[in-house]
Amino acid sequence: MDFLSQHIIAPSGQHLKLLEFLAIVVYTIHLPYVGLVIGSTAVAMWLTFSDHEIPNPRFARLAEDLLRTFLGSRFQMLVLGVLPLLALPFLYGIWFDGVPYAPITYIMLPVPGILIGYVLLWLYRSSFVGRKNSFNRHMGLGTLALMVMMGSYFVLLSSVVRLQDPEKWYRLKNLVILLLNWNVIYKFLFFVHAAFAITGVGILFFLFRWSDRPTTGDPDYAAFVRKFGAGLALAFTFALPVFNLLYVFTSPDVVFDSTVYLIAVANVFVCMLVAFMMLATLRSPGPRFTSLAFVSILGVFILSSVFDVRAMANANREHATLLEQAAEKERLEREAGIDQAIAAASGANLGEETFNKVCMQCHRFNEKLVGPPLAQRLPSYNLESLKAFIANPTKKSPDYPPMPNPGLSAVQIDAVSKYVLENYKTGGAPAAGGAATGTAPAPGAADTTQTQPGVQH
Amino acid sequence: MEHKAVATSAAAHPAAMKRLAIEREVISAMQKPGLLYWALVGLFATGFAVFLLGAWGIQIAKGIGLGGQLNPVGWGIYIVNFVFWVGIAHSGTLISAVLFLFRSKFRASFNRAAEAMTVIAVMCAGMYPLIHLGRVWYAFWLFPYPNQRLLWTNFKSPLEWDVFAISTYLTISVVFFYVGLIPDFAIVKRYTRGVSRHIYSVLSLGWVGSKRQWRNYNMLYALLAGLATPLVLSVHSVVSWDFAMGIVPGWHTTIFAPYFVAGAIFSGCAMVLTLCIPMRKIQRLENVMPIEHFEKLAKTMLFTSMIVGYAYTIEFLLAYYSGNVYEFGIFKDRATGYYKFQYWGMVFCNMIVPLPLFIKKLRRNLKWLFVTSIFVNIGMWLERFVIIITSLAHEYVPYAWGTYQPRGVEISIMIGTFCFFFMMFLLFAKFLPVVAITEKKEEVQ
Amino acid sequence: MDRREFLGLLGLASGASLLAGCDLTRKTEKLIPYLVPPEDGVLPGEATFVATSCTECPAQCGMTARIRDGRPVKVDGLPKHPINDGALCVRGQSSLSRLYSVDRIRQPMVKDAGGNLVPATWADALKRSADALRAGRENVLLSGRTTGSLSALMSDFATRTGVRREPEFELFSYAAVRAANRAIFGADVVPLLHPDRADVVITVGADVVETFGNPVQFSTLLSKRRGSHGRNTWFHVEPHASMTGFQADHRFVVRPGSEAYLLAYLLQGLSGKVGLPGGVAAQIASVPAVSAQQAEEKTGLTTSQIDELRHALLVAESPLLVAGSVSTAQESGLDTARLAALIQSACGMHGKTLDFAQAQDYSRVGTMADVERLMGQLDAGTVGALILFDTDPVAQLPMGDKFGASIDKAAFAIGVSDMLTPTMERCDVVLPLSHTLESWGDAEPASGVVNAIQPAIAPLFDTRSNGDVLLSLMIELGAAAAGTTYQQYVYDRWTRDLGAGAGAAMLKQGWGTGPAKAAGGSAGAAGHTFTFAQSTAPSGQVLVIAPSVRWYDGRSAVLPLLQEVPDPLSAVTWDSWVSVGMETCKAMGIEESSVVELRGEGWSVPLTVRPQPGLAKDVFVVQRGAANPAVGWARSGGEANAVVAITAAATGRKERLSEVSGSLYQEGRGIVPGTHPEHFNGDHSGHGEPKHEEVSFYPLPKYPNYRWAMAVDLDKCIGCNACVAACYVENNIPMVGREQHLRGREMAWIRLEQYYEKDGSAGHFVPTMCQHCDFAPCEPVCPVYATYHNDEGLNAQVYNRCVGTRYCGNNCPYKQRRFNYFSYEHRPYPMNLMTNPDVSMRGKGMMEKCTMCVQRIRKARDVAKDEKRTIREGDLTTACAQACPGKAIVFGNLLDENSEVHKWAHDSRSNRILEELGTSPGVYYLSDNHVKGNGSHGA
Amino acid sequence: MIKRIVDSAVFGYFALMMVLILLLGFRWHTHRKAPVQPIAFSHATHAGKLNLQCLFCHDTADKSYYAGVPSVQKCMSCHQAVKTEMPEIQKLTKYWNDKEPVPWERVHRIRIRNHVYFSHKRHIAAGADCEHCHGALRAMTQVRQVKSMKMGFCVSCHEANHAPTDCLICHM
Repeated sequence: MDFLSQHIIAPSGQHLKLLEFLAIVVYTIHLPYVGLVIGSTAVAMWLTFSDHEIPNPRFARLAEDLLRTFLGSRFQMLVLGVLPLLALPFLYGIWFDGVPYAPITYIMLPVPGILIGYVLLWLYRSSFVGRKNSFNRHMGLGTLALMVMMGSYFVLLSSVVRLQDPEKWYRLKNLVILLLNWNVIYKFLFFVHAAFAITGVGILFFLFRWSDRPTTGDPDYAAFVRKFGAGLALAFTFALPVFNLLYVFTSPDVVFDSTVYLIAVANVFVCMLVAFMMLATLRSPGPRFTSLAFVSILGVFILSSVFDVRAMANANREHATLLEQAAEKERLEREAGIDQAIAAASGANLGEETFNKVCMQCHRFNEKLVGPPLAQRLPSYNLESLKAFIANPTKKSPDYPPMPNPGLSAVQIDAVSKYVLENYKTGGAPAAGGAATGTAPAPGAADTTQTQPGVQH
Repeated sequence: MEHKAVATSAAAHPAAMKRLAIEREVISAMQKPGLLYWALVGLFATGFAVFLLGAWGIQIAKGIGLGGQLNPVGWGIYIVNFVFWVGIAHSGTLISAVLFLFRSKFRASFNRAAEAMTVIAVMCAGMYPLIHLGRVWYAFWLFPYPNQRLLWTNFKSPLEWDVFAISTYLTISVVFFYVGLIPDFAIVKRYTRGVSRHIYSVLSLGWVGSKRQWRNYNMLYALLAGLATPLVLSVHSVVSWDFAMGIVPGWHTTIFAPYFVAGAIFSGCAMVLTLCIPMRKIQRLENVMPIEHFEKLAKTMLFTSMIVGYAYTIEFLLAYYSGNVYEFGIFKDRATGYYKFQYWGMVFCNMIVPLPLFIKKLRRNLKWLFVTSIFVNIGMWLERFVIIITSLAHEYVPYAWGTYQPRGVEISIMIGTFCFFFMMFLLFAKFLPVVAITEKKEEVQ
Repeated sequence: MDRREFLGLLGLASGASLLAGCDLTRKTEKLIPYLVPPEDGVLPGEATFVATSCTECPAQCGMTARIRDGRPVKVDGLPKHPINDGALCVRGQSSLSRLYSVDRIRQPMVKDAGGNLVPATWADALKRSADALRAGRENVLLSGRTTGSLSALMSDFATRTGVRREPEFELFSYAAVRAANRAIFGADVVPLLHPDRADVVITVGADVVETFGNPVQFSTLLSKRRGSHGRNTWFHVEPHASMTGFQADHRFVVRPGSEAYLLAYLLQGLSGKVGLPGGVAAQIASVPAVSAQQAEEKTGLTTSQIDELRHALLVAESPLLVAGSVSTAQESGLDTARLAALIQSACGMHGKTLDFAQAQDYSRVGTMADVERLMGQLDAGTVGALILFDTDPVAQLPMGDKFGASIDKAAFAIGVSDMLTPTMERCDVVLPLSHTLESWGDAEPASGVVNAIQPAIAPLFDTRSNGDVLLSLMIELGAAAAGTTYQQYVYDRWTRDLGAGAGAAMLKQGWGTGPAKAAGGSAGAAGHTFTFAQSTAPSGQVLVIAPSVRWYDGRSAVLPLLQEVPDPLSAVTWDSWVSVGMETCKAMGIEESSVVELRGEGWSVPLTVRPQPGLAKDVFVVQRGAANPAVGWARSGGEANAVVAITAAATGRKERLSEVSGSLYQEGRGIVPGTHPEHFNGDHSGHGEPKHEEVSFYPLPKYPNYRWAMAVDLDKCIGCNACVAACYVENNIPMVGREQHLRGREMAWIRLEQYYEKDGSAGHFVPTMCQHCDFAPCEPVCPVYATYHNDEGLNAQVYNRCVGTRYCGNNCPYKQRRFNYFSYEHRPYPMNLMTNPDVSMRGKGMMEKCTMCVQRIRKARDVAKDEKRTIREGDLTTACAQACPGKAIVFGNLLDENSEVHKWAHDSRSNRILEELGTSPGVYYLSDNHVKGNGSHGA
Repeated sequence: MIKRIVDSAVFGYFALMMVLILLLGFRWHTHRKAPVQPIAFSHATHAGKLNLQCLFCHDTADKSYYAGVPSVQKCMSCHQAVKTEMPEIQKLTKYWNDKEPVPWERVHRIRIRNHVYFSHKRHIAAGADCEHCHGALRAMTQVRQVKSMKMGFCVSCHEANHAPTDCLICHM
């Protein structure tokens, strides 16, 4: 990922917020879809298998509907399944500029796997029709596809989850260490169960509410689908909170603040809503709040992704601040650069500004503040020694605290040293002016510009 | 309905008739438990809760110092009981597994009871290493698991071997016990109604007794028996190494492994007798537990008793012969020192008391057998006490000698385990077929 | 900033640095910074040292206190100090627990109407005392022995306030010895003994390594003539069995009260000597003649023994003979002392092996006669206010209760003390004393040497230093200007006596050389009629009240640490007992822990029996502080009577003694190095090189840089238990108390195993601690690696990894591992301040043991790393080695060829305990020179 | 009837889960949240913006095992003149005038029972970076414990830097 960091300028605070938001959006688009795909494939395979054992037209039909509805078109796969993935590395690449890249490297890893997975899925889907004569190939494809997908997402999710534990990054020497972690495992299990839950709800939503309803005009098939979907959803919605809890339990302490765990609670709450809706659906003769249920189950995904992103941000709070400071610094340096250009051109007063901004906190020319009055000290300095001192201050006299390192850039040090050396004799008249009216062009400025070449040659 | 079916089929053949009789007898032993039974179970249950759990709780809160352990004697009767129970556990596996492989008939009368005893005894034994820990809340450190501390356990330590030996033993004996029960569950199911019927049917794992099932079943059972047999030797050898590996005079000897195994079988047989003789009487199993089988058990006991006796004498000889002042010092102290009563008590119970069993009349006299078995149980407990405590009390440095007496909390916990043991065994006797019905049936020609 | 204030700040900051590193003793949430950082050189978390003086007993050795976080956590001998040269005895080591004792008086107390002491303010207490002192009748001041400025101040007090200063009260007043010295040498002092200069040492009763004179000094000097330096011959003559006796080469047990005969007989042998001072010759002539067989039957010694002694004395180049303690504290005591003095003078020991120039000044100390006189006055009711200044006659005097009654007769009694002793309980006002470590002052251990006393911590309670108490009384009485402090007083005195600017030097060095007293010349004063021939020595059953190495005259028995540390002879810890010889036990049909009733005229005391090998028949020994029978005092010498006739009767009751020894004998095991059967090949020399390693199947341990090891020279070890006490303090070892001792759960990391020969002919004292074996049996059996061997040869114990299986403890052949059966972490205030922050407090259910002071190794490594080098010889030593008065323990890196421990380990006498087990221990023992191979392995 | 039972069961189950998570979250929230200090001292300002070196205030970190909390005097040496108008600084001045030390709340506490010895001096001498263990203090307005400071944390760093991993190095 290093090639990224060359093209990255440190992001500012708002920029980071934006990145977090983008991440959430990506997950919100991507994960539910993947969930549906994986879940439906698995269910379809089970149905097909049972149908193969003891022929059962309903099963076959449902399986077909599932494949048709959920695996959707190549376009869907591309837009919902692949593109968001490619966004991730960029998001995190910027976010984690200048840190050990272990987790982010792993984020890139599964992408090819996932692509292969989609291809396999596509093959699986297209081989559905001819499954009667090539059953094993059909199932084999499905199994392979599922395994590849699951594996890839295990890696992806774990690397994303591991972003929340910066303490361990330098220990992530290989995949095994990455994956052998309770936090990661629970996250993945949570995801899988969520996938089946959304498949369950999805069955209701897409086969009853969505555009072409395959269930219309066949009441007992409809009843079967309703029961099946609701049952599936109910079962897995029940499992969700458990893994949620375990996930929260195993997360590193640094990720927590009030919002994060409230999100986790909200997540459970939404699960509860879904569960009750499914119960209602099971009891009532016809399908009920299918769309509402689907929206809520989406909510589960959204909430969990918000949880992860918040957690990641919490864990790396200081890193973010550092980035902001870096951005700030870059800005300053750019400005400093400009100042210097100006200074070089028209001999403006970088030195004076720096003095007013930094040194005046402790120093005046001829009054005692925290530091000694400059007029009394400076005679013992020449330009070089002063620059050296400012660059690396040491304790000079017992009556004053040691001077902290002001952390100025070389240019600033040079300028400010020249400035004070030239002005302290004149009782700091310009300094007083500077102190009063920041960047008012001081009368002495002209002279300094003339003397400057003199100093150089 | 099944009843009738069985009955009619039985009417056809006399052999089937016999089988049915056996079946009925065992099942009838399981009929609705009376008030007395529940009273007993309740009694033992409370005993377990109060004496074991209560006392242990206090000990954890206050510190292990409530016991009598002191500087030279770090291990009190907790470890004594541990070894004692592991010993008890052994005969279970011996009778069920080894005798099964030897195709010896008489096992069928006892194996169920013995296996149950094994499982329960191992549970009791397993508690003690935890109870005796100074910081039991860190007991999980004894298991090798990957942890953030990047630490591992010390596989050189005999105690670590113990952890594995005991857990393996528990697993195997539980599985063996359960597999043996499957066909019987299927039978019991037929005689029960309502919820319990459901439970039994679930437990029987859909056993229908088809040829295929029987074939697989026998294969599995033989395999398990094969697996369990080496454990009879290995587990107690490992337990004995807890001591033999130490350099404590009185512990550090090579004869410990066989000596302990023999002792284990000895005590195990005794405990089987202690349990089965009353059971036979109370549950009227005279036909399924014929006297001959008890006699055979008695013979085993006699034999092992003599092995143990040999070990006692040879130990002294070795110590004397070695000319090692520490080694002989400890044995002199056992016979004449502070713990001489325990020592001679042990000798009496384990060497003298079983001798009359040479007489056939006594072997066949259940009362006599019962009394003998009780003595042997006590004797074997004393043996462990003598081995562990006296050796530690008189080690190399005379300045550091000390004397140990068990104190309240230890006694109480010991009583607690016995309560637990009897509670579990009572439950077993009522809710599971106490004799392997199917095997009994097989005996019928 | 004034020092007191600075210490205050340190105290305040102590919180800070305690929490800072890793506070293992207290959970806390706050992080308290300094208000003002302390002066340079004081880093939080780094130790500082304050040189001061020990005042636990009158010997007053130089002492240095290690200060961590503003509180002294360890005291040790002041290095290079002319008296004790860096060593400190068991009492000195324990004196820290007096500072932190929970029993200290925390504020002034006054008697209320009901006659019980209740807390009061200083103002109130002082006012009451002042009123009482003004009351008009004659006021009396009775104090313990004082030296230096305090003594001077006390005289000022007496003169300015008109209080009569009684002769000071010490139970061990050396009255007889001093009287003899006054008569023969014209010096009322206890001279410094020089065993290092003597080739023959004869001690008659004087327990020179326990309490007599300055035991630490004696041991230190003695060690110069022990070990590899060759060895002088030491005869010890005593009626009972003392630790000192077992240290001597020849221990002659005489009938009680018969020492005078022996000495007289010896003296006659000397009469032929030429060039005796005239007076002495005359005196010798006046000694009643004692024939050889008279001496024998009186003393009960054999001819050979007496001749051996006599011959040794005759041929000796420079002998040292001294009589004292129990031998002079009896009716014939004065004679004994005088005879001893005569022999000393006759052999010309004065100035050679007896140094009168550097002697302990006891001139102000009175005799028992003075005490009785005072009691008379008190009873007569002539005394107004009685000031009892830091002394405890009621508890110590044989007739204590009578004295107590007399105290009540005084119009008003003012007590000054640090603890509520029986004496204090009878006072009307009790003024609390600060501990020495909280006070300014000085002490004069011997004439010519002055120890500085300076505070190491701000007073824990509302107490004042002894000088300040006197001054505040004077101020209250208007006898001194308000605001005068003892600190100033001491400073001025130093400047006056030791010259200007001496103060600073004193505080830095800890001691200064004052004006030496003139060495008393040989006076050969007027004759003295020896009465020992007439005086009736007690016959039949005899009680000997011996000084205690732990409790001195009983004053230190209040310190829990000195109860926890066992008595070297009997291994008894928390109980009072009477030692009885084996024969006596058989004769009376009593045994260990049976109770006997001791009866004298007018008193009787029941005590539990502890069999003591080597004790003569019908002799019963009680230690001062263990029991205090009303035995009166010896008229002739004026010392509290130590040898009295009694009748002992078995009561048939039994009471278990809390003692930590499993057996008094080796039971044929040859634990004591040099007595092992393997070593009985003619010479009892050991073998420097470890034997088993060549034939070991196991890979030998690899030590890249260090192999920390220890070597103990049993020839130098005097069995005083100082190491044990030092270890307790250094390593925060819990004091578990009597109950746990009875259950055999003492926690000491180092212990002094004592083994006697079955016939009591000899006693061996072996300090043993974890042996840090190369092949430690405890290591492989721990299931969780809580104990393991690190690559510096240390047998490490990781406390918080320990799950408490106790297998390591079982498998340790030396039985050196200690288990925390209960939680001992939390100590009551102020005891918790004594915990050494460098060492963590072990929790419930953990195994612990000697770490060879790993915290000191860590510190040394820290320093070494700063200087980019490895740890050198002399960078560190363990607490036990540092404390040892006999310099018998060395610690260091075995791999370093020129380290002391390497030399000792390869000495010809070097052995290792139970080496035949193949443990290859890291602690080497140099066998005792006078252990003869033959049969000394008991059984 | 059955219906109601089932419903309440379902609700109970989910409610329980929510409560559990709340408790967990709450526990951690209190466990690791940055404590409220008596004076809102900002490391971001001093170490970050002003770029003061750590050792400038924690001056014993390279001399003693104890990093050292700056004395109130040290704070005052600058703040007698700087930013005196700020209320927080006035708090500080008050402490100084009352001659009271500032009762800072501990952030990094090594737990009582773990018997470890940690020397700041040695780690700084070995060139360890303060922020590796204490988190990016330059960015913290309110200090909180970022690293777990568990044994694994120590050991893996020791291994990475070939520092000794003998137990006795830290444990005692």
